[in-house]
Amino acid sequence: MSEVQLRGVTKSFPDSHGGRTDVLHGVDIVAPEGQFVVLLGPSGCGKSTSLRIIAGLESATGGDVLIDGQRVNDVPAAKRRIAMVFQNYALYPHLSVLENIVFGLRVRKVPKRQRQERGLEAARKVGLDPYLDRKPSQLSGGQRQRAALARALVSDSKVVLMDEPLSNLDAKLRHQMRIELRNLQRDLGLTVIYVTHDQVEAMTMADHVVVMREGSVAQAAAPIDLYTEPADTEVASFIGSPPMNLLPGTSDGTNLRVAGSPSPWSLQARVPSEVTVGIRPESLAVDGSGPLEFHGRVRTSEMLGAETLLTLLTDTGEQFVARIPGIVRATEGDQVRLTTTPQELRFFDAATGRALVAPASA
Amino acid sequence: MSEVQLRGVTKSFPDSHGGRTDVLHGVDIVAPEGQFVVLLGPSGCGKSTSLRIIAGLESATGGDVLIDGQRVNDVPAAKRRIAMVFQNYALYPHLSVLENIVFGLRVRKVPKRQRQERGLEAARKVGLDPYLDRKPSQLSGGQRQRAALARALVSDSKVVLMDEPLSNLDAKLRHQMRIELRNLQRDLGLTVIYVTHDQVEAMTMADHVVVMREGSVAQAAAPIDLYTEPADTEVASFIGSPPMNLLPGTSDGTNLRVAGSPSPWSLQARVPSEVTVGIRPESLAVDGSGPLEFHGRVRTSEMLGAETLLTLLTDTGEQFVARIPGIVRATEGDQVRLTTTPQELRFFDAATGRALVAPASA
Amino acid sequence: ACGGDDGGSGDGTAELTMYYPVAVGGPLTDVVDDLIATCTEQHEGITVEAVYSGTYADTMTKAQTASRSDQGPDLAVLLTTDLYTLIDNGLIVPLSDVDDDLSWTEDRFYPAYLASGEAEGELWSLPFQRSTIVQYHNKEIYEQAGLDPEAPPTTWAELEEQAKTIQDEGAAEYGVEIPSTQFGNWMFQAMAIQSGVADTAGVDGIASYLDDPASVEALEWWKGMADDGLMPSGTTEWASTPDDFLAGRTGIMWHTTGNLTNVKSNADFEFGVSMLPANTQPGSPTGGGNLYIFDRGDEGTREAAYTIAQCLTEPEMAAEWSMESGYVATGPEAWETDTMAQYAEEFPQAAVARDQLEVAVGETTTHENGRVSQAINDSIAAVLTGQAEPQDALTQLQSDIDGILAQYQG
Amino acid sequence: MTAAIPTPTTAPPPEERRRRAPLRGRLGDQAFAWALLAPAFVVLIAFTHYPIIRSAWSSAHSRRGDLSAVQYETLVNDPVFWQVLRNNLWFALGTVPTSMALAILMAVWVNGKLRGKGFVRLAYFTPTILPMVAVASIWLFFFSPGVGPINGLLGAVGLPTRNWLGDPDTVLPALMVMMIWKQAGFFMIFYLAGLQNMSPELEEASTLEGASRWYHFRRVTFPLLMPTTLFVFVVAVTDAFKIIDHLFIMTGGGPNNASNLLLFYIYDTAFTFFDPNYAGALTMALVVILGLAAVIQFTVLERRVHYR
Amino acid sequence: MTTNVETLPGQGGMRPGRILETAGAWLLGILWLIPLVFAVWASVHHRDAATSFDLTAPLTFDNFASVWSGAPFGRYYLNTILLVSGILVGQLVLGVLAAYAFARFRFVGSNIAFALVLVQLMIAPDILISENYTTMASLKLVDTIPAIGLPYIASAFGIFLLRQTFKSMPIELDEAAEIEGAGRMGRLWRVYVPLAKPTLVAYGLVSVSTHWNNFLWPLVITNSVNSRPLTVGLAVYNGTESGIDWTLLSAATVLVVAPLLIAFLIFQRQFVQSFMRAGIR
Ligand SMILES: Nc1ncnc2c1ncn2[C@@H]1O[C@H](COP(=O)(O)OP(=O)(O)OP(=O)(O)O)[C@@H](O)[C@H]1O
Ligand SMILES: Nc1ncnc2c1ncn2[C@@H]1O[C@H](COP(=O)(O)OP(=O)(O)OP(=O)(O)O)[C@@H](O)[C@H]1O
Ligand SMILES: [Mg+2]
Ligand SMILES: [Mg+2]
Repeated sequence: MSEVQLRGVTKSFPDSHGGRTDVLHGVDIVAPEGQFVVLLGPSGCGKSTSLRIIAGLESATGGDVLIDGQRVNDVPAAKRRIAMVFQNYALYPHLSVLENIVFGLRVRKVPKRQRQERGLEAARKVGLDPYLDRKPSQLSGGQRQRAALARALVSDSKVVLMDEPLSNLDAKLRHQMRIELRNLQRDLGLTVIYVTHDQVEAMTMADHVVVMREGSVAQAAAPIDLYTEPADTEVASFIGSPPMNLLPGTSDGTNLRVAGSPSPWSLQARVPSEVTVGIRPESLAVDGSGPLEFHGRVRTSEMLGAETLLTLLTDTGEQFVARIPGIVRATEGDQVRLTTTPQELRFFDAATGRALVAPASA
Repeated sequence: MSEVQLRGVTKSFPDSHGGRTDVLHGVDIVAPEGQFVVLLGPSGCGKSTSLRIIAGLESATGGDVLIDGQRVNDVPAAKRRIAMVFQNYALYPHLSVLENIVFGLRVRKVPKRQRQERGLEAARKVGLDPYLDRKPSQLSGGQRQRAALARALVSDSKVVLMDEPLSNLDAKLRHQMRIELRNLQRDLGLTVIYVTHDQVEAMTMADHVVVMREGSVAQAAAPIDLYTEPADTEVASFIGSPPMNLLPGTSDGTNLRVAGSPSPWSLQARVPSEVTVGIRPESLAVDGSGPLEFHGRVRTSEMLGAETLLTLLTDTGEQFVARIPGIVRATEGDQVRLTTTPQELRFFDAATGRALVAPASA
Repeated sequence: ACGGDDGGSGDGTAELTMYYPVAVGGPLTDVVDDLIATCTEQHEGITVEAVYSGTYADTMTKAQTASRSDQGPDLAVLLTTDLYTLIDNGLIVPLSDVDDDLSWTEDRFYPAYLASGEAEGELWSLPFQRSTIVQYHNKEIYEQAGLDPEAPPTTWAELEEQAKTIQDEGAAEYGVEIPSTQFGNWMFQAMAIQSGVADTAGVDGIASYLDDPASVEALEWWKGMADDGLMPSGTTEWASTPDDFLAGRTGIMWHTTGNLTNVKSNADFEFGVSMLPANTQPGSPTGGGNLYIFDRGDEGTREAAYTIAQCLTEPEMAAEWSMESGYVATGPEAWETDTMAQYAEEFPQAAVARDQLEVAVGETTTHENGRVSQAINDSIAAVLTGQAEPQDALTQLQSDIDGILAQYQG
Repeated sequence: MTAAIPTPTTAPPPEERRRRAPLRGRLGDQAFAWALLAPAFVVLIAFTHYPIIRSAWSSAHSRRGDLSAVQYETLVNDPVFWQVLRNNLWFALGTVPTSMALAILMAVWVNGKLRGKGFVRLAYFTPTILPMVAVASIWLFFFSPGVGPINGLLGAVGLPTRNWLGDPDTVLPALMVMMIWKQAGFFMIFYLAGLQNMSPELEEASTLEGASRWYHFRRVTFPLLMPTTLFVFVVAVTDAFKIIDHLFIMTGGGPNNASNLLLFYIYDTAFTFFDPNYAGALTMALVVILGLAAVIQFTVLERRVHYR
Repeated sequence: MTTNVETLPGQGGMRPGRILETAGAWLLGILWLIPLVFAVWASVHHRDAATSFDLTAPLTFDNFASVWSGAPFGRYYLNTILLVSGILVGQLVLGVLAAYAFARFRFVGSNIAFALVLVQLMIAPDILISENYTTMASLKLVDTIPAIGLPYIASAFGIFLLRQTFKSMPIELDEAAEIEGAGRMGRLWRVYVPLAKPTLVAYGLVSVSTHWNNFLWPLVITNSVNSRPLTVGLAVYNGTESGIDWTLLSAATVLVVAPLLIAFLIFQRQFVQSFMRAGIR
């Protein structure tokens, strides 16, 4: 009862010079019923615009918006029965937190008792119960965001759109909310389309991730597939923090030379002569036993607590990042040797950046 | 020339019933000249309020605000020469991006040419150069945030306050901006006070982290010390994502029984009879060789790409999280054994939650 | 009466609406209500809704507007100067339509008052709240200036002389004030009469005296007094002139008799009232409002309205109205009533206006009265403010007026 | 008739509004919008448009009732009309900018942290509360050359006194002063409401940038108040042509038309001269003048107004 | 003044600029108040003292007594209150609806419709009284309170003002409500109207003041005490043939405006509470 689909949706805004700016160039997104779909992509790529088109707040310049197979391009937002958490909250300044939360219920004439109950419950879920009487102006940033979230949670809508709903919350709360949201979504069978910049959110919550790029979809896949099999170098470098290291390589058919690596690696599959080799930072180990190795000097070392990020400069001038578990106390200039295994390598066409299917392993 | 200090600052807001809500209860923060200080803490703990008091936008109900040792409580904001990135941007809706950025320079009558140049440079730094003529309403959320950031960057102020300036940016851009900000701060010798919820930001950028909790300072330390030696259980569970596992333990002087662990561990130091034992998720290894072990069943497993989070339920009903490098394909119900080493353990007083100094290792 | 059909009928019952203005400050509405009540008691079957309708101008506006929608009054008190306008717009009926024998009016009203209700050989209205211009002087100031407080000026020359003395002695800021706004044309008419202009009232609604040499002389005299500083330069405001007088800023003022009550109750000094001074002859125009019978197309209401109008002008009523309002009682019979006689004795100033009626002339009443009086006022203002010379202004004025009235000529 | 507010041809295409307004050009919205307007339009048509058409109709007739352009001929040759028009333009020029500037100043003052602002606010607003007829009488007294306190004050400090309302040179400025007094507090109310809708964060941001209050006002507050300013400006200009109550009491348009204003002249023509046909022609002139003013105001200003 | 004014740093103390501004504001306030002060002064003095400003002059309430006895005040107040509240309700309802259409909908003919509305802003109803009287007469409404109010209940002024206000409102709030399922009227009622409160209050004050004091049309269209408002009842004191008695006029004015002044004092707090503060980001 609540599948959402964008089919070839384009959008252009008028710009100030009387021309038009194209913002979406044919976006296809499918959010099957009861699924949690995450939209991921660089700032300004069109995520919010896509959500707004689904919600009916913005009209698509071209293409179709379908809900349960019905074209709804001309259905007004109020009739689409979609809930939404706005990126900028859009709380009503004249209403208290509780009134903000139950606004939609009032609109739908839910009886007062029930309204109150459901509002309270939602407020409790997001930890706002001590602030029910406050006006939005008396809340902190994170509290406002939670109020906006609660407002979406109380609605009966089967489709919920969330635009970075946790961006202003601390890690602990965010973790809690992640679990809360995911449970709610499963329990109620909601179709959620969720915009986030947080990789952890994307990876842990999504059934399905849609990566957008400059107004179109770059890749849509299950989260782990996205991580392990990025469709191109751009997706590869967008997913993962720090992102995949991409190094130029040349092959003569049997051997692969990767920049920064002292010796050529033998190939067991065919790759074009010019390739880009991708290695995730966590696939590299210090002084490990993998058959493929790099030598370099430490440029910076960032200790994150649970792990340490080492940025290395190889003798050939390539720079890449390794993510080493635990605290590694390395100082700038230290010489290190990094190893990895062939299974961890990904190959991309050097010219187009496209992943090479069935990536050959050394 | 730009040390910032809060000394016993309290703040209360009038509430709607004519009473007052205490929001800060004696906050002490020192941001030495040229240092990068990060404020960390749960949503609503008073971070933004502290920044606003430093900026002079809010008056302290009690206590002193010092800049370079001078009490500035009564100096108006306009005279403090502090730049700030507001949590909600506060962009001027009628001005274009460029005009927004150079607003302060115009105020200070910087010549037009120079203004233009510096504005452009700042815009370029945050990647907004294609949008200079847009009005804020025509920008995406992340673009607005970057405009706000650029506005603070062009100012000549030696003290810069930033309230979650990167929260709406994607991981890649955020990484770039982190480096950009840090370099700028170093090059110009800025004193930066920076609010963030992002642990990575806190750990990588800060010279100094101040953890706040409900209107007071819980711990102030260098980032790595904070991670390794949290002052109490609350800080411990706030820092790190996922946070430190905290398990109740009892000691009889020589042996320590930790809930969820099948056998007692022998102690080499004195601990009170009731303790809380802290173990970071990344300190646990699956089937590892550490001398201390837990048995449990997998409850959930979250694959983040570079690592996998396993939530375990021990036979005794304790739940905790382990962070295992790489992709571990575990299904719910799998029986696993986790091990760790005594050095990784932290002990806290069970009653007060305070860290036990020179934490004894097993 | 509101609808056109529910008014009077042959059986002598009628519901009337009467509009009346209050042009002298104060709550006179009660007095009017009392007078009406007395009349309706006397004439059973007639009821009158007396509607207070603002100033004369407001009343005119209201009567016009309402009449166009056939909701107009049956009876109204309006300025005598609006006579031709009312006739031209077909709003009123001549009294001969209602009553064949109007001879009673000659006994009841002073001829000067009655005259201003006559046009085209018919009598159109009954004098009701009538006034004239008189001269007020402040006896205290006269004493201070060493003048005889009981000998106010009787000629223009005396006026100038006394005004000058008052000023020279520092007894008051101005010797005399003659207001020139609102009713400036009225004041000017008074001067023209005094200069010997024969027909200032206008014949058949045409005013032609304005470029008469005597008129020019009058205006020159007026302007001259202002130039000499005997009175304020520029125009003098009608409404605030009494205040200047009451505040002792001027020794003499010319103003309407309608102001008597006001001055009497508010002056904290002895004051005198006298006839206007003469140049070649004494004289003053009459003023104020008459009772008009409106044309509502119904014989019965017309008759009832006439009955009430008649009743309101009865000597006792006229006397009472005069004493309450300060207007001049409209006929000798009214002055002869006991109460009025007693009043005149206690307050002899009130009788001056009556005595002046001997030499009074009806006020200028023309077609297009609004335009014409506006034009006269403008010219007076132009001269007094130094924008034009009297001769030129009045010549121009007369030709303007001739233009306005051309369509009614002949 | 006022020309329709022109649709700027080079202005934003429909799409822009579409984004701003949740309105997608559906027929439903068309009908809905007109339904919203309907009640107001019934009243407007009945009590404004229809009477205006009637008076336009009568302006095309001579007084005898036959169709002719004689009224307009008279109008063009009527020196009073031209003088009145001139007066009115000066009057507008003298009152509109001053009262608007004062209004903003007042609004900023009473919106800020001013001691006793409750009192000051009331003081500014009292002219709006006082009925014009009463106020005009009071000002008549203030201006009166004899007893009037203005001359009293001038005299006390040794300045020359004048017959303010009796002198063609001073009567219009004197009326302007009164008009400004009457209007400034009235406009202040709307500026105050506008200021109340403004996010204080913007002021905070510019304070931090070191902007003075004046600078902030000039560069942020004022531009953001443009919707209010447009409103106040249009109202102020029309009011300058529309408010005549005081003339009835203070000058009657004199001396010699020196203070006569267009609407007062129309009123006189209609109700003192009883010449509805010529009044109709004058009314049309007024509508055309104000219509032109409105077109200019909207084309020049509406495009610069930043609404959100 | 609210008791909880938070003084910002550097604004608590009085700096010279501030002092100057405060002085300026007060000076202007006092200037602006003078006519009212004069009216109050004149209303409690005898006529001779009223214009002489002798501080020791004896006070008197005779003026009030004589004004009060001159007209059935209770009835006039009642009529006026009925009148202004009726007009206000009508203006608000019609104004809000029409302004919403102009501010948020794009429809064929919107520009022309708006121009037609503005026409009313320009043409004072006072010059249309003849035609409007005819209309009222044909509606059989002459001499009723509705007849006084009807021509004013669609106010171009109000429509224009509210249009400006609605247009300035953050569209996000409208969108949020639309998402929540609020229809077009629901949004108007629950979002636009509450957010426009400062403007509505301001407009209400102005509308009430205007119609409370309106004179000519009520005078023309009414005949009886049953429908006439205060101003008509009190116009007696503005008579001109005998000059103006400022004491009576002032007493009448004070009686007329006193309720308005009180209403202003009560309502001014309403539109000076910044509740929009930091609503959205
Ligand atoms: N005007 C106000 N009136 C009352 N309470 C307020 C007001 N402003 C903020 N608070 C409260 O003060 C506390 C601290 O707010 P602050 O904005 O400093 O939090 P924060 O640490 O920045 O939180 P976040 O991370 O969510 O932005 C919050 O609980 C908030 O509800
Ligand atoms: N009204 C508008 N006029 C012109 N361009 C616009 C308008 N609104 C948005 N854009 C542009 O459309 C693009 C997509 O915006 P959108 O808000 O969808 O981005 P986003 O993916 O949500 O980004 P973010 O993560 O920064 O929020 C941006 O480049 C933005 O500048
Ligand atoms: Mg977005
Ligand atoms: Mg905050």
